[in-house]
Amino acid sequence: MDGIQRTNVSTPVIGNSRARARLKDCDTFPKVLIANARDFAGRPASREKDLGIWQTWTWAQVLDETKRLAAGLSALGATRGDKIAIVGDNRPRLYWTMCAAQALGCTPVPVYQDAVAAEMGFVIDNAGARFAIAEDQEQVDKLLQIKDAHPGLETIVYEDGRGMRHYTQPFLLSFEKVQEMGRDLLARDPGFFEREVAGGKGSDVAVMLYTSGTTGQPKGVVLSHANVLVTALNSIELENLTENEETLAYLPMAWVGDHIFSLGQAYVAGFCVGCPESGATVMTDLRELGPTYFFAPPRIWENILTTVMIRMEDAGWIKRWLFRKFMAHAKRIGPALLDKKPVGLVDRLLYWLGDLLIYAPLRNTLGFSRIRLAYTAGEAIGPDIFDFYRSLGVNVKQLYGMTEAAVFICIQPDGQVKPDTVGPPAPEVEVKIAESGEVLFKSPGVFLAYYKNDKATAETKTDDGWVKTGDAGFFGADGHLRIIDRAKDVGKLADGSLFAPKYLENKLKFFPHIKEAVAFGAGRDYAAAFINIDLAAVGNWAERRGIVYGGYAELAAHPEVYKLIRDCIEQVNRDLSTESTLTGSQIKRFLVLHKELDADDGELTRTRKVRRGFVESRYQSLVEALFSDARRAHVETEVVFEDGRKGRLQADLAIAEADRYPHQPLKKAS
Amino acid sequence: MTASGRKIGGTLLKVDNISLSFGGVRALNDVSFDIKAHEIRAIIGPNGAGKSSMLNVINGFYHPQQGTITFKDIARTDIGPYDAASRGIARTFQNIALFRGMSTLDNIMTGRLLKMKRNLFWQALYFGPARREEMEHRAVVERIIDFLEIQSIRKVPVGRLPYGLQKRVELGRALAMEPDLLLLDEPMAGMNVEEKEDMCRFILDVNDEFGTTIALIEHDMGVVMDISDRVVVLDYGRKIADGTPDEVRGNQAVIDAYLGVSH
Amino acid sequence: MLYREAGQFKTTYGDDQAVFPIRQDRWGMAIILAIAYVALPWLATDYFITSIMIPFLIYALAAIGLNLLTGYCGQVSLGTGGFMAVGAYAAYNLAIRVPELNLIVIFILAGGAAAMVGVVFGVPSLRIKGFYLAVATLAAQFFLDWAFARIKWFTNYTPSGSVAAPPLDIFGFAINTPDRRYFLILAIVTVMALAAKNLVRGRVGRSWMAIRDMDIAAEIIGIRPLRAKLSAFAVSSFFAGVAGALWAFLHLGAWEPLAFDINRSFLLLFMVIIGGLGSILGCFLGAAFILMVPLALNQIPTALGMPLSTAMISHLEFMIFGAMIVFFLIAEPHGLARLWALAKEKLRLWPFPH
Amino acid sequence: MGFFFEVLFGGFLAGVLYALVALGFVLIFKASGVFNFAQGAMVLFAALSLVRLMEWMPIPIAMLASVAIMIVFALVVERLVLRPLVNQEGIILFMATIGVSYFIDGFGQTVWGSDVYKLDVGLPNEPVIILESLFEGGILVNQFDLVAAVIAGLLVTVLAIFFQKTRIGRALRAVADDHQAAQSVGIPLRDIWVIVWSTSGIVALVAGIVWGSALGVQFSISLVALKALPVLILGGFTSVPGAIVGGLIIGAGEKLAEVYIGPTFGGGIENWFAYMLALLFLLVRPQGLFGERIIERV
Repeated sequence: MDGIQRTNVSTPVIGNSRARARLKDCDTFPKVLIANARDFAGRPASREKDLGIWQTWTWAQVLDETKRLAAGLSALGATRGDKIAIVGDNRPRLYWTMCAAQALGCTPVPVYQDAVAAEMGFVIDNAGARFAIAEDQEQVDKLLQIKDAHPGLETIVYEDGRGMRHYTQPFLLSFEKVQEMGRDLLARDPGFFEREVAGGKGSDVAVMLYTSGTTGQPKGVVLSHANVLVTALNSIELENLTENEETLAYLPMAWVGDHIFSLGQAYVAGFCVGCPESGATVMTDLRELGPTYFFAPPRIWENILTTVMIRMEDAGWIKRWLFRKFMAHAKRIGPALLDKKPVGLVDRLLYWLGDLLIYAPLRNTLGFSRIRLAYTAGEAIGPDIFDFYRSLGVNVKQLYGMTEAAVFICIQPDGQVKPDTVGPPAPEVEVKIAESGEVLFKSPGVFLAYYKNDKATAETKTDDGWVKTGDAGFFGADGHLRIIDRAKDVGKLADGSLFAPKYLENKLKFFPHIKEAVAFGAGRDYAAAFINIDLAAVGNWAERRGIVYGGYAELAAHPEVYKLIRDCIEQVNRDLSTESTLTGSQIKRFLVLHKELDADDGELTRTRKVRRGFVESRYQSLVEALFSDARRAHVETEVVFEDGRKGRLQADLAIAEADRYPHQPLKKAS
Repeated sequence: MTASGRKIGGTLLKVDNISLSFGGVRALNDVSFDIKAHEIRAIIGPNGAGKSSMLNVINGFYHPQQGTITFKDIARTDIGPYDAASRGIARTFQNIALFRGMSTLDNIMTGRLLKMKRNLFWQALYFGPARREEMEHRAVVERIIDFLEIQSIRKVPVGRLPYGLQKRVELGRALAMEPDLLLLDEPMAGMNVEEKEDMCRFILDVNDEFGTTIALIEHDMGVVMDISDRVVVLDYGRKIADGTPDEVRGNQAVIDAYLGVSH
Repeated sequence: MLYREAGQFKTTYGDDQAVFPIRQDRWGMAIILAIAYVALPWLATDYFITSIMIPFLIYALAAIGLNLLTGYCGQVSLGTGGFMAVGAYAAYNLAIRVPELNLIVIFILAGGAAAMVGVVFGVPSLRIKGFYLAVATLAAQFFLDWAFARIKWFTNYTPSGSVAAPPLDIFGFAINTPDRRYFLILAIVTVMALAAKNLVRGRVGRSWMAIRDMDIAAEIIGIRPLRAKLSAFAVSSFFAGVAGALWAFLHLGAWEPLAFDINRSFLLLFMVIIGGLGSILGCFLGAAFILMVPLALNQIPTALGMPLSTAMISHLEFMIFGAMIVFFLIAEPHGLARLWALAKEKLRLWPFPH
Repeated sequence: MGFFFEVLFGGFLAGVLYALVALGFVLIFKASGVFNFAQGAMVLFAALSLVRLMEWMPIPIAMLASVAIMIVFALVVERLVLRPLVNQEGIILFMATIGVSYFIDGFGQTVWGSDVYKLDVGLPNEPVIILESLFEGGILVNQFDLVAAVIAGLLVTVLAIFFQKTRIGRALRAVADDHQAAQSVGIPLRDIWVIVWSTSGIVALVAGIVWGSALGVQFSISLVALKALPVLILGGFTSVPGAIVGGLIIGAGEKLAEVYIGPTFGGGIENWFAYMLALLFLLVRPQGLFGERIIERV
């Protein structure tokens, strides 16, 4: 292994290149808007569920609204280079504001709408925003709180006038008022908008998106029109997205994904973006709108699946039986059908029947009937969850991206979708893996800089144009990138091969019987793990087998449970054996902990993430035993009971060994 | 907590020497007071003081034996509910009086009936004028639904709604009439603290945003003192006090009435 | 299960308040209409057309009339048969006395005559409610029965009291075959059912329902009970009148007052209760049900080789109708239409239970 | 003059028959708030039962058996109709009794047959001339009518005593005033319903005997009994004396109208005259002659 794996991709254009031809003279989004108003004048551009129906604006109307808004902002004094903060939920008018700002050569700075006043203050201050466009009274109140401390913020415009009657501050204006001012300006100077737009060019700053760093203050990622435009064009061509798509914009506008999906791609492809009535009605609105293109992070996919399971529990036995039988069939056949692989006639017929009775109605009730393309990204998704949607016929795919890349780094192409990869590099993206295992990329979407933070920019962008993602990953034989962990958490075994504890733990945690896992191995000869069983799942399993147990500790120590866990671990090992990079980190020895890791004892964070260092020192004796020949280990720890009393807990734990497998590269396409 | 931007106007409604009796029972005895435009006027008093009867007289349900009601400068002794409604008086009831077989939307749409003009023929034809009219009024009703934050129950039959929401729908129906005077008969009866707070907010918002004059009966003294501009106190069908919440609070007759001093 | 509503979102209030806002329902309706207008006349026998489809459609029309009054406005009426008779005799008199009148005009005027009579008998509804009113409408029934039997002018002094419709034509097109009669009736019923639906979803319908649900609150929002109730009586009787004219002219051909006696009124009430109070669809379901019972009593035992006597069938009919009324009032006061609505709700949520 | 009184008398006596049916309505309405449209059908059913049972057994036993049948009928109605519909609106119960009415019409004729049966329980049926001293030629009446009047009078007296003097009777009156109050006194509502439906079943039997003897037992009894409805409107739904007085007024009114006004209209106006009379009366005094005033509160 040479340590560096590089994949250069200049993917042939799969979809039609109509968009590229159509927009060949457009290098900024306001220019794209003008082209859309010409090409798609009567087609829907924005929707919003409001006052009981989906209020709809065509591209021509959006251009008109944007013109007046831009002129209005200009009348208020906005000029080239100004920053305009945008604060609120997904609303058509706020999206228009972005383009209006861009038309004037200003930079829109969307701010997370749930940020508290202080966080908002930091962004406004850092960006030096002179204007803020706020959704409603709630956001205005927050802005007013910080206004005195940030006198650079001169004007606040509110979109929804409800409750604003008694706000008499002169610097507060309604959206309508601004547009009215714009109309007056346009009446005097009809060519104003076009002239302003013509002054923009592709290298201008299009947007600033603040990323919440894990450490320190957020950093403003500066993206140019070219960044967003080119990645958007490439991606819509790859996925063949056209003006016929319908999407629902419900993720924060300040997040790069929403910016690319709901603005970048929507403008370039000319499709329609719907905004839900409110955060609480997203699921109903989703069902009504029935998007053809949809994004959700794994958390949401999982929530929807859980809801499905819970609702099915209440169904009558016929429905439950049908659901069970057909879902089992779908699991076997569905993904293959979606990938257009050959499937037997009987299976096809059964799937068709299942589609009639279960899959299609299910997709319908969830609002997925029309989905052609869906993405999941951000973190690993459980294979069960992923498979569930694919077997239903929902074409959900993995995506790897980040703000600094204007999203797209890797995309799974149709027909090559799997739960544990993020796919090969996206069009025009180059990816390489550094010696340390860190993933680096080069692409047309590479950001210009972190705003007012040259140090961070220099740390992230190498001199020869590569960007460090901070993630560790490797390419499988199939050419797909697999992300294993944050780069800083990845270690090496004594023999120098890669050891990614989080990757192992995630793989283990996808088994329903395993609630928590802690893997050790950095600097050791082999990998080993603590396992926490899931009491509900294992308890159920034990009951069905007639295994009697007195409590958690007794169940955890049961030899049958050890066998069960060993099976899980060996399966993970078999998986790992197919990956040349990770085959060395197969788990050799493990034990099942006698107690659940608990935030009260400091073993987990409050968000239920394992505090590795703490666990390692607390269970020092057990870790040592894992890396010795001992068959058993003794442990004694102090615990806090629910009533706050402290006590000591001791146990004798068995240490088991799992089989490891020789490296066996996966054969292509099976 | 009178909102700052609100201007109290001239007299909107004046009742003079109203007396009402059922059989031999005197419900109201020579009661006079006035309601000024844009104010929130509370009518309070112990049980059986004649508060509801007063509202029923104002909106034409009961016909007083004596006295006049002057609304928008026109004095009448005896009006019917239809006249009251068409001249701009709307009300809600102590015991919710919604149309239980209809959805929230339809209930509020009924508030627009007086403003809808198309006759049977056009209605039966539907397409054309009747449909246009229907859509116009739907748009108005949707603003009220939005205002009262009841979007999610738009198509739910009101019979299935919890009590607090039903009260809100009833308020919505009254608002749909775009009344000049809104009579609220115990708008917060039977509500929990949170629902009361919501309702208070809506009442103040209505008064504030639409400038609607409100006369309300309420038992919760805290609420009355908080939101009303002026309070009239009835006891045994007679007016015993009239003034700002502070004036009324200190009035000996009122204290006696509420403590149940015998007459 | 068959519903695919995702993506059927509404961008205008017009779409949102359409009669069939769901695409699948529109398809279903289109299929039903295609069967009624194309397949049936083409495939069905004359017996099926004349003995089943024609009475079914006319019953449904009369039931819509009664349902507007009872189901939507809450005023129980036992006089529908009488109002049908008004329509029938008005049409007869117009046809023989003003022969140049177009048949459609005759039907409309017949409905108008019934509407006027309906308004007269609706006047008591201002003072009385519920079963008091029901008894008052019985008065209408008996009075009208009597009037058409005894006032000879109405029957053009025919000695037997039985009258026959003159030969019918529309715009020179003779209505003389079962299919032609069927088409005429079908067209009228389609138009009038749509008109009824339009009425009940608009201002008028809401004022009726407001009166039905709570008359006091209705008054408060400015509904005048007099107008609302009388308009319900008028419209209801108009429908009944047209149905009566159709029944006489196109179904019976020749008839006597007994054709519109109190039993007809009861049958219509049963249709409305079993079909569903406050539902236009229910009128069709109820009419179909009431027609099907005697047919089934006739056919099934015969098919099983033990035919029933006519008297027996009639008695069994009484028992079944009576039992069904009680059953529906207890189990599902909103009738077959509600059962369909519940089933539809299930289908829309399928595979979830709620 | 004598003719007038003959007509009047005839009317009164028909009125007594109406009153007998109306009495059954009033009983049930008072105790359960149910407007029992099936009362007419019950009259037919009771009469049919009796007349067919008399073919098998002596009259007294047949009568007892018929009483038993009416009690069973009351039990069934309570269990299958009233109990499931408790707390429903009056109009729903009214429509339910229309269903009951249809059912027993069909059931009675299925079980007992649908011919016209002659009922003879030994009531005298000779014409007599009374009040000869007052009018020249006296007034020709039927003995049978007189007997019927006596029976009706007796029945009313018995019922009056039953309501006033017995514990159950008082309970029934309590129920009529206030269901909740009655229940708190400790009287099971269901028992009361059974009792009151049984009682009106027996009243129906008596009415059936009288009517059947006069007209023969046949289906039309069920329809003629609808005449009791205007009687109720006139007399008030809750008043026993009202039922009697109303019956007399209606009976006399329609006979007089038929004789004196009828011919101008082609006759047969007695079919609707009673209704019209009641309707006009309704407009003036909706609660009836003896009914309690309905007060609507907001």
